[in-house]
Amino acid sequence: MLIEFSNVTKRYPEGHEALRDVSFVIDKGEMVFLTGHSGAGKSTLLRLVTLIEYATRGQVIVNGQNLGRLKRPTLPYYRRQIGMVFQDHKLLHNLSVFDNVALPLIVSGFHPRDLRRRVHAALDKVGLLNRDRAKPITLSGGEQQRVGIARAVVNRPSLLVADEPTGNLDAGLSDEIFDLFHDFNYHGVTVLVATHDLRHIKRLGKRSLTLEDGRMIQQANTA
Amino acid sequence: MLIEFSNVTKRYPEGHEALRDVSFVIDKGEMVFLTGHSGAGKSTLLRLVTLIEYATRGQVIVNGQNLGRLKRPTLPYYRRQIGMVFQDHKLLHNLSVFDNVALPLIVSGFHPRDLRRRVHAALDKVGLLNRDRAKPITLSGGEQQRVGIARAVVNRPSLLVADEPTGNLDAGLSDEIFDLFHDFNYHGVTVLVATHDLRHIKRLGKRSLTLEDGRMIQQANTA
Amino acid sequence: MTMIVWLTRHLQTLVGTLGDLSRNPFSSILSISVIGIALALPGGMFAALENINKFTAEFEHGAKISLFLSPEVSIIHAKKLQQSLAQHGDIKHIEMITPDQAMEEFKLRSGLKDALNSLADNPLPVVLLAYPEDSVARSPEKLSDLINELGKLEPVELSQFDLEWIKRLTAFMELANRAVWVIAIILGLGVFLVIGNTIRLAIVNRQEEIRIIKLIGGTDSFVRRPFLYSGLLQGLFGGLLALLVIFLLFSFISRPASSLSSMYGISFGLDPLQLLPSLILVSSGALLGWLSARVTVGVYLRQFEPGKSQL
Amino acid sequence: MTMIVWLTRHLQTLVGTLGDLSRNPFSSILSISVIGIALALPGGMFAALENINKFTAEFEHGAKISLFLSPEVSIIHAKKLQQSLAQHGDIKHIEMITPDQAMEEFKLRSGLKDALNSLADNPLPVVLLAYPEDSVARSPEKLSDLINELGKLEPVELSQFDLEWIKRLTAFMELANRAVWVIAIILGLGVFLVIGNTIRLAIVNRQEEIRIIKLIGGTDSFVRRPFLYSGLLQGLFGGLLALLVIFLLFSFISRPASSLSSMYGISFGLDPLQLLPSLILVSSGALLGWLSARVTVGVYLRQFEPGKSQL
Ligand SMILES: Nc1ncnc2c1ncn2[C@@H]1O[C@H](COP(=O)(O)OP(=O)(O)OP(=O)(O)O)[C@@H](O)[C@H]1O
Ligand SMILES: Nc1ncnc2c1ncn2[C@@H]1O[C@H](COP(=O)(O)OP(=O)(O)OP(=O)(O)O)[C@@H](O)[C@H]1O
Ligand SMILES: [Mg+2]
Ligand SMILES: [Mg+2]
Repeated sequence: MLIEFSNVTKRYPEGHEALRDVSFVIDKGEMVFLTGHSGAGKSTLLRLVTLIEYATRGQVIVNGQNLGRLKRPTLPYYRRQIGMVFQDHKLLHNLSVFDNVALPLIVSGFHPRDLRRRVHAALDKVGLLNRDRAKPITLSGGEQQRVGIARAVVNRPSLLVADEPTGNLDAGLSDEIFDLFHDFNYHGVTVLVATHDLRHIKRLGKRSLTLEDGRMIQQANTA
Repeated sequence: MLIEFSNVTKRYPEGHEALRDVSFVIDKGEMVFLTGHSGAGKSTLLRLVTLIEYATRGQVIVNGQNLGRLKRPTLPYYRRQIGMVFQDHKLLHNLSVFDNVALPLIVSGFHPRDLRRRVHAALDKVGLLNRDRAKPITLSGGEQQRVGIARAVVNRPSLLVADEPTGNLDAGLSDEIFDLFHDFNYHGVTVLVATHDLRHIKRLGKRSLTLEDGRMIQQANTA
Repeated sequence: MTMIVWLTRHLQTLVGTLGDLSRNPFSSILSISVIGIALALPGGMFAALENINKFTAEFEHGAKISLFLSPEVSIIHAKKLQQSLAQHGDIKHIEMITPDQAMEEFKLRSGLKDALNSLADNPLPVVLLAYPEDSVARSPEKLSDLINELGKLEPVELSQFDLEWIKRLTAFMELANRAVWVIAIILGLGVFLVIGNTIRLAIVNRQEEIRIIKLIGGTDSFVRRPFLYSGLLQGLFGGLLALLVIFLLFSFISRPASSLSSMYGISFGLDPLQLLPSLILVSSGALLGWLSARVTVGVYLRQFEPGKSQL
Repeated sequence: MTMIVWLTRHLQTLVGTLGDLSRNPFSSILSISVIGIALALPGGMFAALENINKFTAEFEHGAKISLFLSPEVSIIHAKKLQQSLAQHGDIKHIEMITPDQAMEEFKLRSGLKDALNSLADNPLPVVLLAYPEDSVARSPEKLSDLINELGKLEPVELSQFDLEWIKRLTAFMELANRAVWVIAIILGLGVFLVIGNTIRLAIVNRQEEIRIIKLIGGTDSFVRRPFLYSGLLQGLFGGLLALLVIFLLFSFISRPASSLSSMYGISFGLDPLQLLPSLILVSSGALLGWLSARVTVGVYLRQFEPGKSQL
């Protein structure tokens, strides 16, 4: 999917300008990192792509669709194309790990027959196949984060958006997760990841966008 | 405060042994790092120190007090001596940043007169003095984590326990936070920090405990 | 989406909701009790009103017009009049009281036995008691028409009816009716509020869950479904509980009620709700549950629109 | 902790809870309405019972014993008896009906004017009407003792009282009393459940908050305090609302009720609740609120003990 920001400003109701006049393009099938200090506006930028928030000024265009003009009832169908990994995991605590990962499939009316296989494949990729019956609350912080990653990739989205996916993981695991994203990207998925970990950016040699106080200060390939 | 684990095993109700036969001593005024892979048992160990969980076998002794024998009504007073930083921040979302940080003081009946000064001092240390009236939900992930840190240090605890305090922070900020902990330690506070970030362990030259699948495999000074 | 998938989904939600309710027995019992009690009261009131109607019908059944004939009318003449009036469309049944019978009863009732024994002559006339048809007895106008008509008959000296009693009954019924309606409306509102409140708190409680489901592409109807089932089931169980409460209440009250009515010389057993009203009660519980869940979820779903959900 | 700090804390919690309630007007109004309605019903029932008691007291006020004197007793003699009986401790008031007055009334009542006119002699005796003291009228035993005592007086031929009516009234009161108590108990339980349920859901909703406060060293009483205030305030406002509902209900019903009672020849205005019962209603609302908050918080606080709080 192609993502295009033109002069986007986001001001929160409390009066804080989290993004100021941001413009960039991400091509279909590209993998891009988003960096910047704490409070720079990384999460806010991702929220505009996933339509958790609307831009205050400027246009956000995803796959030719101007998100500001997206009709309300089509919003769920738009979101089903996107896999999202959140900074705070956002798991359902009353469901098992299996059900959490299955949720995007259930929600989109996936046939129950193939569901089991798909969920197990996703859990296997993050190394949690043996914990599928556990409740999220009984997992460690890093394990929960991996469940969130499995959920994001289970329905093979065409865009993957991740917000600090490895903040709570040790170096080895975090390499594996980034390699997983890289692999998805290799198979045609557009990937957009916010991270502090400059090490991965160097390692994978992808383009990175850098924010500072809501302004886009760099769009170069820092590899 | 002196922390002493003797042959401690922690088994969760679901049957998982998160800690196996762990023994170590942390001296009063020491600063110690706790490392290990995701799911190794770091958070579990900290939960035993803060009495969020009881040990299944073995003894946990803090300041000469056997935690397994602590009387229920004295638990709040025990916890007031400890500053805790959590992996998932644990802020109250209906209170402002100021009130969140003031909470430990309010809870322990601190005189309102000096409260303001203390809270502002703590917020200043984490660089969020100007956001004191904001609601936590309007802060970025890293900002929330810093509020959690300010809350942990506001009532000048004699033991500081932190679980991945810098998972969502960039390198610069995370250095500042660790320097802050170091400073507390310098003034006599015992500090116990779980982290993946081996860089800080090297940088500060403190002792580190390493867990692997619930076992303590190393207690050396890795600096 | 095929029919099978659709059906499977609904069944899963239903079973899942039942499971949720049974996994939290304490809270489910609490909510259902509250709804049950709130439903039991208008239901019980309605049953009480039905019984009062039945009770007054018994009275109407005993309504009679006394026709005092002129003293000169003989018993034979009176018998003929009785037979002809028995054909009258508005009269169900007619009885005769001879002067001797009347005097005996009068002596008994007045307690003036000795005084009246000293009377040489029986001064009392023949009396005919005409029992009007139920339809007539129920309408004060028709009744007074009939009384007038009978009073104009030649041998009748006086046609009399205890209209006062009918008036009292009517006034009492009006009072009871008003009270029942006022209370029923208040309580109906109460049920709506209770269920709405329960669902509202369930939503507040599951805000995070709703938010997440919407983030991963769940439609509004997907989010709504479990709440609607939960409202429906709570209302349904509340309705059943209400039925039980009403039956218990009636069995508790029926002894004193029947001893009261036997004093009016009426054999009268309390009826609890019939089948149809019972069904209506239970299904209106379910409907109210569904409806208030629908309204509440509708109000709350708006909070999860883009730009409003603070994440 | 000094007194000042302690007081400040409580005041802050009180103000904070009020603030919470007013910040969520929709949900507060919902909860308070439910509690108000649930409280209004037993309160209203109680007021109704009070009014029924007043109503029957009016009847007791009119209770009278008829003393039929022997035919040979003269009016002068009867007057003496009247004066001596007026001193009797159980008799409030005594009246005399002469044979002529009795005949006139009898003619009017019976509709046998012509027939009775033909009587040469007035066969009716002098009648004394004795109104018993209220305390006597209220007790069937004392009443029948008095009737027997009066019946044994020499000039009295017959002492009669409409005991049947008293029996009916007693039976009716028994019925009403039972119904009111049953309903009041059910609804009292309802209030308890409603408030408990509201608090329970508030706690579930604030689980995370409670957990955090306990983690940073908050005592149980610190955690409990806002919930207790919230229960208390909700119960209090619910009680006030109940009072309002009762007043409205009574003003709605008072017209038909007074027209009904005027038919019994009694001037009878409906009284809503008096000051004391009103205060009791409101304060029992507050108490119930506090109590059910206490119980519910107690049950839930146990979840946050070490080893149970999964963090
Ligand atoms: N819902 C909100 N309402 C008001 N202000 C907000 C809201 N969310 C974020 N902000 C503010 O907008 C700015 C950018 O926040 P954002 O979450 O995008 O930062 P970030 O780059 O993701 O930081 P971090 O690395 O710490 O997660 C911050 O100053 C934050 O306080
Ligand atoms: N409440 C619980 N019930 C059951 N099992 C649990 C519970 N909490 C943790 N565990 C399990 O115990 C093990 C240790 O968990 P712990 O949270 O201590 O790991 P950790 O070292 O903190 O990992 P991370 O770095 O990912 O946070 C994990 O396998 C986890 O799944
Ligand atoms: Mg962020
Ligand atoms: Mg952990």
